[in-house]
Amino acid sequence: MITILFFASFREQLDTESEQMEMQGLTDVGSVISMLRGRGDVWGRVFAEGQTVMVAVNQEMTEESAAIKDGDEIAFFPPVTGG
Amino acid sequence: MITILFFASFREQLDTESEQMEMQGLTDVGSVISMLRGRGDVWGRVFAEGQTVMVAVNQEMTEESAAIKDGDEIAFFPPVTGG
Amino acid sequence: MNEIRIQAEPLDPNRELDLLRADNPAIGGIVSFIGLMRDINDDKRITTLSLEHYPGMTEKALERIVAEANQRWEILGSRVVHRVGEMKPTDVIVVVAVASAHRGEAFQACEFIIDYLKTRAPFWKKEQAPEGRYWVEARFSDQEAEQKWK
Amino acid sequence: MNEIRIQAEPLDPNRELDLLRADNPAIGGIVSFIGLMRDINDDKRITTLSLEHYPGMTEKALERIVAEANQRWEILGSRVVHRVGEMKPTDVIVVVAVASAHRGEAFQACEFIIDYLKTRAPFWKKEQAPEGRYWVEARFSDQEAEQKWK
Repeated sequence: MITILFFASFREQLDTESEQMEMQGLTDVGSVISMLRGRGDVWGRVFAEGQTVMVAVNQEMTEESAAIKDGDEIAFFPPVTGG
Repeated sequence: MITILFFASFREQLDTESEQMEMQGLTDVGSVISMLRGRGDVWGRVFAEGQTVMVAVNQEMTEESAAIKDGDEIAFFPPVTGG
Repeated sequence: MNEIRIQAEPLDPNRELDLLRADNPAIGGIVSFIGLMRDINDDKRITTLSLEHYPGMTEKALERIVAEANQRWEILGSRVVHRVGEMKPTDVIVVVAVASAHRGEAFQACEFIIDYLKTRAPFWKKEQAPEGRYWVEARFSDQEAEQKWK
Repeated sequence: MNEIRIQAEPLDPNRELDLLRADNPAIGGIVSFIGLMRDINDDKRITTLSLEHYPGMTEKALERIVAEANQRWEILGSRVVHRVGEMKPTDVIVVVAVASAHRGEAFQACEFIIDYLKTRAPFWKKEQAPEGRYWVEARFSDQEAEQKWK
């Protein structure tokens, strides 16, 4: 199982704060993004090619190419705007 | 008449806070320094060639070459150490 | 010595500075940045700001930034406190304060921490204006500010 | 909007920051430098610090520095307050605080003002240590700090 989190405008647009799913076929962050994009509709738009999507695995900022493993917490969010 | 002021270690070493004198022959800051140095003793040491002497004329930092005129306030002091 | 805190309660910068100062008589200088909610942004009048964050990751991101500042500069203490939740114009959003023996290092470390916080700590601002509510866009100038430390 | 003050009374940095902040809801950030009396300098334990200044010239020098900072950067307000007379370790010697809409300018202007104050404003420190009383020597590092703004 992996946990996927969405923050800020992503959370609002997708109307989803978090979800859990089996690893089946997912190997890296990029494969998770493809799976989410494949849901179409608003998911397709948020995760469209060329959109700026930031990702953290287990609360560390990382890249699309990062491998994932069972138990990981994967978070997607737009560029940060604190401070 | 010109007014000459001394601050910090200069004031202490010379045991003088201020003095007033006629312009007679004094034309620029350098001539005032030469005159003070000419007094010898501790004056000679404070204003010795090669000593760092800062000078302000009418409360503006300036150089040895600055001209002076009647009524000016000329202050001598060591490098500043505030803040 | 390096305090990092996220809070929903109003943030009092004076208290943070007092605590940092009380720490150590070897402190020669404290440089601080206080980030305030402005009443106008991009020509819109802002009435309320909502700040969302990613609990857990935020603290980790800030700890990493402060640790890097401590590696780069000789620091005697620091405090990074960020507010979340709803706030009003003139409210304090963030305080970054750095103490050192000599001022140059405190200036560098303080600016480094706030520059990195702006691009690497997971906070998001949503503004309420008469025109509606919208998420604040990331600024290119913040990306540039981060680059100068590379 | 640009306060410059010399005072013999204890200096409260919080009050200065509060006053600067209360000025204007367009302020997005305040950068401040608080200079504190250290208990040790060049390995000597300092018990008392006496600060002498040149009344009249000091204010003029600070006004000129702050005016130059206003020319170089977009500033919404500033406060420069320096204490004179006798003080004890951990006492506040100086506060420089600068407000702006965007943080980069406040950082630059604040550091510029304290760097120039250190080399151009007529203040002199005398320290009391168990070994005796002596005038503080000017630091070469302060000359270098000034150079970076040329």
